[in-house]
Amino acid sequence: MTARLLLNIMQVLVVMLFSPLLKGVISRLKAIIQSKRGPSIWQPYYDLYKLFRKDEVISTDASWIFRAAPLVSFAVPLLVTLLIPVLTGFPLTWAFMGDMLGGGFILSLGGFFATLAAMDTASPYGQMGSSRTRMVSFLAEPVLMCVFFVVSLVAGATIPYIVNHAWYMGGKSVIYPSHVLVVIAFFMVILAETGRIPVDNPDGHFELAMIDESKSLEYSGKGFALIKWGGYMKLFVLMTIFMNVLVTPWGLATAVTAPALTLAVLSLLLKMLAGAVLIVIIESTLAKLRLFRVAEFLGMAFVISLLGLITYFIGV
Amino acid sequence: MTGQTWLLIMTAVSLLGALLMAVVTGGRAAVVVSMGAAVLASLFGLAGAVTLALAGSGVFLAAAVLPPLGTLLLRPDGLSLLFFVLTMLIWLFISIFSLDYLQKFIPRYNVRGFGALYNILFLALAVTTLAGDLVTFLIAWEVMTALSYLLIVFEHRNPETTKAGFFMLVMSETGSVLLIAAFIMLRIHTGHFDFAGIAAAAASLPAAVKNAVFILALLGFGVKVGIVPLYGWFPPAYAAAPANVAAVLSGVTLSLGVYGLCRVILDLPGAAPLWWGLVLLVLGALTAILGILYALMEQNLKRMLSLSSVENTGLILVGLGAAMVYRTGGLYVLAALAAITALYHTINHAVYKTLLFLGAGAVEFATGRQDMDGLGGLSRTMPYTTLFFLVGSLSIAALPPFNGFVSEWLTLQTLLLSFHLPDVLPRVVMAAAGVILALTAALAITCFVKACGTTFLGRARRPEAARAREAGPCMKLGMALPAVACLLLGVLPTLVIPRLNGPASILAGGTAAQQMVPAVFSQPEKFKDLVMLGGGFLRGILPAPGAVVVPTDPGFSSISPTYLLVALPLMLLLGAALARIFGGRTVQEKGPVWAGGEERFDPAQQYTGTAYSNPVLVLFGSIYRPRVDLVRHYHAQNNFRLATGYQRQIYSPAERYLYRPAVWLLYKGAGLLSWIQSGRVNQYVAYMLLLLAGALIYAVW
Amino acid sequence: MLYATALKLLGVLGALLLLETLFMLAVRQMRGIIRLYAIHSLLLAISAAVVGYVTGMYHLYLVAGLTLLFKVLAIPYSLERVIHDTILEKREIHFVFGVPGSLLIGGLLCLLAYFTSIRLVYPGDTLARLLLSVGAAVALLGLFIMVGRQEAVPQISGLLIMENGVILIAVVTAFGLPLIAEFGLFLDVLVGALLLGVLVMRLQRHNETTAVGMLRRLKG
Amino acid sequence: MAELILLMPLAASGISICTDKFLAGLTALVQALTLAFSLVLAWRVAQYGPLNYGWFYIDAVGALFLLTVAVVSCTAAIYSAGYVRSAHDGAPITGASLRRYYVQFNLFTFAMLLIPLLGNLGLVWIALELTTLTSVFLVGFEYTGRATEAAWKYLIISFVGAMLGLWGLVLLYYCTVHAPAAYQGLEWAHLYRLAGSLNPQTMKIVLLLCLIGYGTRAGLAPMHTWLPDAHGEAPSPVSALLSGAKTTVSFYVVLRFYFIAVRSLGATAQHLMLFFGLLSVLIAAAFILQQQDYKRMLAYSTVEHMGIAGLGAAFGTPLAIYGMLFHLFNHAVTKSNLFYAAGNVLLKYRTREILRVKGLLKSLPLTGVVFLVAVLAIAGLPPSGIFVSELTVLTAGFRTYPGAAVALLALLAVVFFGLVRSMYQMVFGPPGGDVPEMGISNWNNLAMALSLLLIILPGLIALPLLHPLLNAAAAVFAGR
Repeated sequence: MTARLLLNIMQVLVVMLFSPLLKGVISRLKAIIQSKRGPSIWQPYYDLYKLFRKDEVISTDASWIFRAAPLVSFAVPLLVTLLIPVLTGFPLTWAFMGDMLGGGFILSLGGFFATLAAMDTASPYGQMGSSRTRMVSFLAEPVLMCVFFVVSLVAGATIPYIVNHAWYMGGKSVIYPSHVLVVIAFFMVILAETGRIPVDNPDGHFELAMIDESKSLEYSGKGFALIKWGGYMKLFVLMTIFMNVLVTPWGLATAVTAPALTLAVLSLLLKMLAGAVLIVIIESTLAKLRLFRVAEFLGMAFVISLLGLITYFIGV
Repeated sequence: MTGQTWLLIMTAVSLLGALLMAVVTGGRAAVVVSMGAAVLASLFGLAGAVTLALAGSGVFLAAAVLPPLGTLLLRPDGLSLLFFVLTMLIWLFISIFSLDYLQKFIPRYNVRGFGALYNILFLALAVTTLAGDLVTFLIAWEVMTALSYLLIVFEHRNPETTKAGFFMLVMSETGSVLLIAAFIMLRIHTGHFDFAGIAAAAASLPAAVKNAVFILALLGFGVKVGIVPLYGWFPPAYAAAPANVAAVLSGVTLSLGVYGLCRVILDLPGAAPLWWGLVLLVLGALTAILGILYALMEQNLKRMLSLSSVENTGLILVGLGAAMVYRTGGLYVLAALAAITALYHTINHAVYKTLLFLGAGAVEFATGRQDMDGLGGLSRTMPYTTLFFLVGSLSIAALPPFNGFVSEWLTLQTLLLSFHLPDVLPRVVMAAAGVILALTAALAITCFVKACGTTFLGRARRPEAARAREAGPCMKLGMALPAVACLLLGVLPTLVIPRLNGPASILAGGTAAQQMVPAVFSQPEKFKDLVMLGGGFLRGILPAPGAVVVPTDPGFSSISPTYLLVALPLMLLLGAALARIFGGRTVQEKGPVWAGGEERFDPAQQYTGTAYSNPVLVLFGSIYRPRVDLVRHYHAQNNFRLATGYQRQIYSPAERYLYRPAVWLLYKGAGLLSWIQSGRVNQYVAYMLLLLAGALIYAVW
Repeated sequence: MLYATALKLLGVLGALLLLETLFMLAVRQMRGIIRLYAIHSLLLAISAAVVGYVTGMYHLYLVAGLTLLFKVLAIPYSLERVIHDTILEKREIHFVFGVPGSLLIGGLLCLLAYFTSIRLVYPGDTLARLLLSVGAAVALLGLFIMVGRQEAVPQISGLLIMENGVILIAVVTAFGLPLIAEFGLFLDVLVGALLLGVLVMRLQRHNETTAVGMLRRLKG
Repeated sequence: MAELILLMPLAASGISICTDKFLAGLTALVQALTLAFSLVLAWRVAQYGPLNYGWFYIDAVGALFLLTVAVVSCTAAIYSAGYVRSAHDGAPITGASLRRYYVQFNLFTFAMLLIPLLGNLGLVWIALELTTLTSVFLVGFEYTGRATEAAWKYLIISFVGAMLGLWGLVLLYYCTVHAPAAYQGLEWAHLYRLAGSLNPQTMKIVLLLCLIGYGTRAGLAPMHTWLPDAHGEAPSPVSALLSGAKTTVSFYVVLRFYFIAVRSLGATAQHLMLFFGLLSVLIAAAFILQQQDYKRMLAYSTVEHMGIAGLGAAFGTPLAIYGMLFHLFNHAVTKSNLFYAAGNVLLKYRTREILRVKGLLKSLPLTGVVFLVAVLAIAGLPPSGIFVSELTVLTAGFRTYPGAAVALLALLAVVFFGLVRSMYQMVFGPPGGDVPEMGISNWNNLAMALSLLLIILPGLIALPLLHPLLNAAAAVFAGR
């Protein structure tokens, strides 16, 4: 039991530590593809450190919600980390606290506070960003539900560990047509939820065109650092679920031994690298969509996931 | 003391509270006496319910003879008592709140009348839940409708209010007419009005009668709970009613509508054909999505909240529909799971919607406004109200660790478990319902972010909002209690679900609490899957069988809000600690927000609620189909055009395609007959001649 | 012999009654209508007396006497007294159906009365066979007068004619009502006619017209 | 006892000719005593069975209707005491007018009390005529063109009805003459006993004539045409009497004939009644919906309730008959109360237009509350006797004639819509500045309060005398 508890903590630490790295790698890769040199892959760590040491300026209109939101944004991905297989193929202590559906609700909690806090400063840009973020979120939700349906049908569970286990052991279902479709849809949702191109440009700095970033426009110092870190972790966690649960359920530790765990960390990093490459390719080849075209993008995702569901029902 | 005694005292206190209104002078005294009586009565009622529940279900309370309809019975079973307790609880919250809230009416309206009606309404509600036969239920139901009508139109000097009340009354009565038809059909074909007799004879009901009863009862109760084409009275009536009455409507009478549905279409007729459940599922999903979509378009707090009640009705209906489908399929455990889910959600909705309406009432009390676009910035002047409203919003948005999360998660799990069903059709329907509910949940978050954000955050848009003062102590207490209840219901589902097991078994024909709340702590070997997941963690510290909720199969899914409540603060602390460790001590400064280059930030620069929900309008425009009118303003004297503008109006499809044509048809039809009374005496005599001639011919034919 | 003659007489009286009723459909003068009613009642009284003679029901003589007293004398007299001369001098110009139309409909009503009444007659009931349909026809025609006439006085007379028809039915089928009922009936008609007369005066005073068919303030 | 009940209003009427002092109080007292005696009589009937002596024949049905009439007469007399004090735009009625009012008032109640006491249908016919003759100038009491027009229509149409009723009566007698049974006469109890042996073809026409003829007085459509006019134009206490008592006793007479016919004709009779009942409710619903005048609206509601009673009679089961009789009682009490409230409104606002009356709750609090409660009650909301009796009738109807019962239910919803729509516009809102200052006499309020009790109580508890009587009466008509 103690070992598992420690492993759980270790998973949390892995997510905390490596999530800025994922962001750094993506930025660097993107720069390379665009024939630039780009910042160091450690740049996000420097940013965070710098921000943590800065003083904060807060809008006179802001209330405690504004100050609480960064903490929530930071805590929520970590909470989800407790539920998913990051390193181990066997369940860890806190895994019973929520399944994928519950995890979805928990992530929503972060979104709720982030969007609410954006309205707290009275700045219209924050409020605008909040409204747009909500739009992306509610469009993504039915897709997620479809995904959960297919996963629960194919794997017979919605608990990430058990899903992972089912596919790892069975091996068969990864190549189910419905599964493939659902994987694509889920990936599109990840892009939308984490504010990547083609839904949103994470590197853009034009207020009127921003969706996700404009929520945190009014933040500075520690709060901003926590929000940024939370954002990195959210991407990392979602990618972990994507990789470890849905696409590549292999390479996780099956025993509590140091080599197995090291191997698991390495394989995770490898998977993340693959994910980063995928994201970078998409971000470099596609353009950002107009705001209301996002609905079409997510609509496409929905149709794909629905197709997955239908293919399952008709038994292909 | 026995339960009967407690309930007698409750009745006496409540009646006294009503009767004293005839004697007391002065508004303040009237408020204190009547609401004090209501508080006491609900406490006595709670005591009575607890005593009765401990004594076991099927208690006989009282009977009266009302010829020729037969005996009127008060004989609650587990389901009745559950709703009785819920009523008492909500009543307690609202009455405490009203002690302060009603003060606002004192100089202008007759609060003594309010006090009297309020206390009698309480009795009607109590009798509705405790009734043991259809006539008692119907009488109490109708009295409840009439009294809630009178309370809705309490501010009767406003024509809008009385019009809204009329709308409500007519729709409710139309529903009651359908109910009467359903009840009479049950009576005729079973020979009984009492629940026990009907349930016993239900097996012999012809299928056609059962179907008719189902449809009639669904539509009849549908008016009260607001299923999709019948919710039309919700927005105007809730907006017109005083906030505490709106809370009663949403927290209590809507719940009693759910009770009626449970009773008449799940309990009494027994086995149901598959399509009943499917109808409920489809209707529920539609109700949920349309309800929240229309809620998003509202800028008036109370109208928005009422439409969000429609959404929640949809969720409850989906739960009930799932229970029905599972029951028909013989999956009694799953049916019980679905029934527990629906009941749980009913309770949750009652609690958080009460909280939200009371919050809206506090805002109205402080600012006199209900429109979000005129409010803002209340978080600084009304911090407690803001906190409570936020709790309510988190609950209704189904976010952990509050109560909405548990029941909504359970609802979706119930739908996910549809793979146990052998048929494809119900599985497809349930999957579709699940997808729609997911969208609904996300839209609900949007809706309440908007409501909280525009009302309480940012900067005050109108002077009234800037001048607001925090609510009084009773109002605060009245909101704090349901807020605490939201949290408790959210983090201790393992204590709630076993209580719902009995009532749910009445609806589902099976039980599920055993599976849903496994006793991991006491029998870990029996729940290996769960223990493998870590379910036995922190054994013995938490006061629950296992503090884990499992929709029947621990290998499929589980949640534990109780543990989440432990883990969430840990993570928050972790974040705070990291910030402190890495950053050391830093300073927080206050600064004005950037005004876009202007010298001073004008509150009108902020986003309004309308703007906030505009993406929804754009995306779902084909559903809203807003009508855009060109409005030209002219100078009164010389026809000089002052301004041209666009006015966008959204009519609900129910209003456009159902109510208006219905009323038009009614008047058209009546107009067609108006020649009958033309005023000509010759014509009148001619009727008699023609009738006579006809009679003669008919008689000798 | 005498019985057969009496029956023949009754047949003639019935025919006369019908004829006069039809005639009243076309009369325009108010005073003329009232006088025609008196004659109508006289014929009824004679019929009642003859029926009394034929059947040996002697209280029908009383009916005849009461008819004579009330309907031939009292009602026409008091109506003429109660209703002002200005009203009685009037002529009714506009009928609802016009004279030919009224007569046509009247004829149809007579046919209807005949075909329906004849089925009600018990076999062997010669009297009823002879006069039941006449009574019904008179009642129907009386009602039709009320439908077709817009002035107050013709409407009253239509009502009274109708009542005569019903009395005739009573006489031939039931040989009159119990005495007390009979008495009450006659008083009722008398008082009713008087009240109607008073109302006509009031109509003239408050509404400046006695064309009751045109009064249309109360509708809907 | 029966003589005493009849003598007192007659005597009061006689006194009214001579003096105009204390008339209001005297009449109220006399009517209260009449009510008391009626209660005693009804109790005796309920206890020991029908009374039969002289011209009187009082069974449970008669006692029930006697009680109904006496109750309404009593409250109307109390209300009149207030009404005559401020009838004409605040000025009291005095002198000859007052005498005339009370002479007719007492005579009218006498005639109505007479009907349920008599056993001979011929005499009943005369008594029914008497009610019309004594009330016609009460209808035209206001001395206006409209009132006279209403009185004219009332009298003419009632007379036509009376003639048709007489025709039916005569043919009924003709029937008995030729029936095998050795009875000739119009005693109801005998006729009812031997109804089975009467010639069905003749009985069919008798029934139709009686339905049309007596139905005219009872306000069944399409012979109801006089009713809105008379109820609308009469002084309010008289409207209450007309609507609460006169239509009720007239319906009682219809019932006497109808149940003879049912024994002879069976389902045919029920179908005919069904036709008139449903037509009444339908037409009333249509006119209630588009009514501009609140007194006329109440009058149409009377037509509707007579239709409901007709449907109850048509449904024909013992339960339906019970419900129908109960409904007639409830309707009488409720409708008379509504006319009292409407009378107060008329006294205060001096208009009968619904749209010009606003804010009753503010300007006349008690009247406003009573009007609100009574309209909701008459529209069928509990706790009220109307609710119970309507539910009873419907329950019976769903068994025997489901189609008609469903139609009735739908029309009830329409009526509810119409009534409440007018009610809320009158009761709520700001009263407006031009309402004259005008107090309402305590007599008026007393009458309203008394009958309000009778509206609500039967919906909550089983009333002691009423329900045994209803049971016995239903047993009489159900033929057991």
